Amino acid sequence: MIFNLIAPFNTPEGLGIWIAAFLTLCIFSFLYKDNPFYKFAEHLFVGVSTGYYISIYYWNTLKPNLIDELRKGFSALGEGNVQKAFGLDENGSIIAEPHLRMVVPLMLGIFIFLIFISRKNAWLSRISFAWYIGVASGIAIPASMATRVLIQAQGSVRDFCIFNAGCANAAGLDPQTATTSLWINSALLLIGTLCAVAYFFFSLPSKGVLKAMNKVGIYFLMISFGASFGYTVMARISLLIGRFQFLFYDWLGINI
Amino acid sequence: MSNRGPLAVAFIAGMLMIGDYFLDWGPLNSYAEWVQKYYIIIAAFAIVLGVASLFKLHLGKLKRKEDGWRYSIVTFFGFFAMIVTGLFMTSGDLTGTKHPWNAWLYTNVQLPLGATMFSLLAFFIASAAYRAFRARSLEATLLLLAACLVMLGQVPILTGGVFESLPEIKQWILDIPNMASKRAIMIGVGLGMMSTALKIIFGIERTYLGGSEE
Amino acid sequence: MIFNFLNLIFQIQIKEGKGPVFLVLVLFICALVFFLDKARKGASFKIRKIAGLDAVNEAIGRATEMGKSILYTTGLETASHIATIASLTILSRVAKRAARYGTRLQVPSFDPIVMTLSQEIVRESYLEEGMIDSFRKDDIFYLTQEQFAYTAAVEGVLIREKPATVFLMGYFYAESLLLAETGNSIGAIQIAGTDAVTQLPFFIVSCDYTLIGEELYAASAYLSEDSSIISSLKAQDFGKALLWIFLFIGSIFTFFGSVKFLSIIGGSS
Amino acid sequence: MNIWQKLSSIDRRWVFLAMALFVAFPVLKPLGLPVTTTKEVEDIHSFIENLDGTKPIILGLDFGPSTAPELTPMAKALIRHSLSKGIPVLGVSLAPDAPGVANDIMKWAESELNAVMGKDIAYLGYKVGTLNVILQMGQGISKPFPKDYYGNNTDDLPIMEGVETLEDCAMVVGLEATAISDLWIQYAGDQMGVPIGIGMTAVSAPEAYVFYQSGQIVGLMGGMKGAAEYELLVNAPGAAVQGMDAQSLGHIVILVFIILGNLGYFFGTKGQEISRLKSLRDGEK
Repeated sequence: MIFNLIAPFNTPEGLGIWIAAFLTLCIFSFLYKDNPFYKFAEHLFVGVSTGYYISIYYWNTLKPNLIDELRKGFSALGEGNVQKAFGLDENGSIIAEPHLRMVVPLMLGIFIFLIFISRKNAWLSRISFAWYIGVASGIAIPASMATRVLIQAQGSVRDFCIFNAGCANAAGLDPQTATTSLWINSALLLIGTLCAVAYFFFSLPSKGVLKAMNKVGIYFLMISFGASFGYTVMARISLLIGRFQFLFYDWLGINI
Repeated sequence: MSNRGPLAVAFIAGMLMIGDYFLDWGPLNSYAEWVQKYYIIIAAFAIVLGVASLFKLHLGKLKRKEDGWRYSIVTFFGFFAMIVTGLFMTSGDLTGTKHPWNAWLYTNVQLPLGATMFSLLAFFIASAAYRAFRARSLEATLLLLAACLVMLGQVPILTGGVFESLPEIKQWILDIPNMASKRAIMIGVGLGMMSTALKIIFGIERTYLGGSEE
Repeated sequence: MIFNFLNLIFQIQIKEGKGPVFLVLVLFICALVFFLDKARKGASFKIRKIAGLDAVNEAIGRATEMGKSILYTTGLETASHIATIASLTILSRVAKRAARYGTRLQVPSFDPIVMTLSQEIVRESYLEEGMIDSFRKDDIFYLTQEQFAYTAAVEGVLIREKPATVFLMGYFYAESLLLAETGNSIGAIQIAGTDAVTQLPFFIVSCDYTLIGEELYAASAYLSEDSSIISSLKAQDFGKALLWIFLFIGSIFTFFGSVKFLSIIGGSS
Repeated sequence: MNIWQKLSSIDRRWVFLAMALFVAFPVLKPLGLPVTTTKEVEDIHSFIENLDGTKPIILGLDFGPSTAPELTPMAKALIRHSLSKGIPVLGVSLAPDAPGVANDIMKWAESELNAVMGKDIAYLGYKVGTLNVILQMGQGISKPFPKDYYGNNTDDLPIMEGVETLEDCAMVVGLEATAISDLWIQYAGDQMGVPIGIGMTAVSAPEAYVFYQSGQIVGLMGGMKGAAEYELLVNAPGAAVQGMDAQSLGHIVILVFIILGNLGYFFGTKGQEISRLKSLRDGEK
């Protein structure tokens, strides 16, 4: 282990490392207890990140998608090319950049400020929110059906194909891998899934078979939570290692 | 009944997206794609509401000289440093987050703060494991055992003999019981999400719109 | 004109491979409408106990007794995430209780739209309880949209204000454990609910009650005390029952090598 | 309070301290604990090993600083491997917080591996629209990325010679912190037929495992362990291999505390612990 120079103070990079190291230690100090250093870092973080997101929103969303589009739209309008100004072809289909169509999101954007000015206009801001949430819900309905419900169910059923050569080929599975232990595992997987689904029945009285399944379902859930917890430990320690590597190598300049 | 307008809007917006998902019809698809792409502009505008709230909070603290009002100055300092370098300064072609000063602030202030907060999880996951993983009941014991076996399977701490099969045991727990309950949770979440979203579109669930008074 | 219209109708086709999803969705909507209709006609539905839900009122009561505040976070997603909407519905119920008891309710927000919606919802709840004068709009405040800056600030609030009760409802990412452990260290009663599968274990170990996945949505329906909303739980159960049968029978079919069944469900490669 | 009760209620700050010491120590002084390689990682390695020609590899650098400790070593080991085979690497980012980290990796490759920017390696920067970007890249890589991160015309870069679309690339290796991997697999892989390799954070890796099993991806690297394995496969142990020592000790600390807690629970406080809420409920009645 060789101790090199601590990061130099007088270059922008070096100064940056010093500041980063100081802030790193400020946050770590929270582990002992709340203190002025943590408070300082916390408040700085809130301010800096809010500012950062504003500039991201401006450069990545507002400027290219709204301001530039509107500018192009108006210049096309100035040339008298109305269709081009709205980015439509003669049938009204969308062909190109939206240009002046961006007036619609602009309006919706402006609506949400109205709640600010007067409660009388609050219903206009609600139109924006309703649009925003309506679009999100519309996307979510088929998507959650397809990716969460059906794919999971399909995957579960498909697992059993492996025990039949014809079906396995159709499903793109290798029937050679079907062994007794896989048989047991697949059965266990199915039972586990069925029992855990049974845990989420809300309107049926928990009696008899359902109650027993409920119980097994909870066991499966608990094993799964324990497993994910244990599995995540590694990722979290990785992050800590990352910080230590920064402090030791980049800041203190320790070479190993 | 001023919520009728917004509810109609939510319905139309939702149906548009559902239609786009299922139907193969050029005009509908292209409009839906456009809507999807640009409705984030509403979010970009909304950040102004957020900033206004943040200013109000901290200006209030400054004005009333509340406990810790000095920290509000720190927040403003960070905010304006990022805004000035990110929005108003240009260096050649480089603007925004590519501006060297803004990038410097990002790399040396925001990034280490975020990474260190994230790394606190290593400590908290340890303290949570210590406190919660006690064999109090059958459920708790299963939780505890699964966690320990998976941890042992992750890193080569115990080797030789029986312990050689720990990685396999870990993989089995992840592949079979873990997969089973994940599937069940996903199916449940999917149904819950879908029915909530349907209630929103059909206007049955309207709490999110708040009051309807003028 | 009519001809044009018909022509248009026949041009529109269901996208390839979306057929099954469409059918199931239609089936689900039918179930939803059926149970909704029953609810409108006055049928009431029995819902099983959800542990975390019974605790909500007690937890609010505890904060009141101790003279401390309640902290409610709607998660780290925007309003476009359905879990956030479910959380907002629960917030509206919590706010009503808090208003009735005169307990302070703080809502640090991650997303400005969610903040605005929260303000409106809480305001409405106070209004309904006739407590509009004690509504403090500034207690529902925006922090930042950066994940860990938000977490740092909420931890600050937790450790300084020491709320007696903490609600963590909505979608969460890795910060779940940071929030829940800090809340635990100040001795707050914590009720969490999320549909983020990866974060559930952390809430389970650090919170007093956790609404698991679908329970979050069920809770938002249940707490609405509106029978037409609760009826949707019945439709969800119907969906699960169908799936249950599908899983069971489907597995038998594929086990015996029904390639046809496999292709119907779109599982063949 | 007897010793058992003390064991079951150690102040969490002692846990923190133990964690800090035992994770910091191996970072300063590596212990050299063994790391075994797995088939998922070996598969990516041998796929690249068996590539011929000079078609570039697309490296999806879709991760920000928070997951960099896990994914950066993967990127470095992969770049080291493919450059040693004479295969150029073309970096792209579909996650907004990625460019900073990605730029650091490119600079590292320039100085450590003497790679020529624009010829051996190139970085096209970040573009919004994830799926759209992938689909557009299928029509032409320079369509979504007309200029590279450093402002050069993408089509003028020597690395782009004979490379028009995604399909002209040898493979895509996506290093992912989020679900972007699914898009690479479904669209670049399944639809366009480009071989896909995936490196993911330890948390998300199990979700991608099904794609490996189904053969939709060539191989899979999960977390720091996966990165360490790849470092060993290319004979360049680095940050990840070192990190694995700290991982082992960190896991031991947690396991030891769990054991202590349970010892304390069984011999000390057993039966006395009641949930706070329940005791409150009893108190009310």
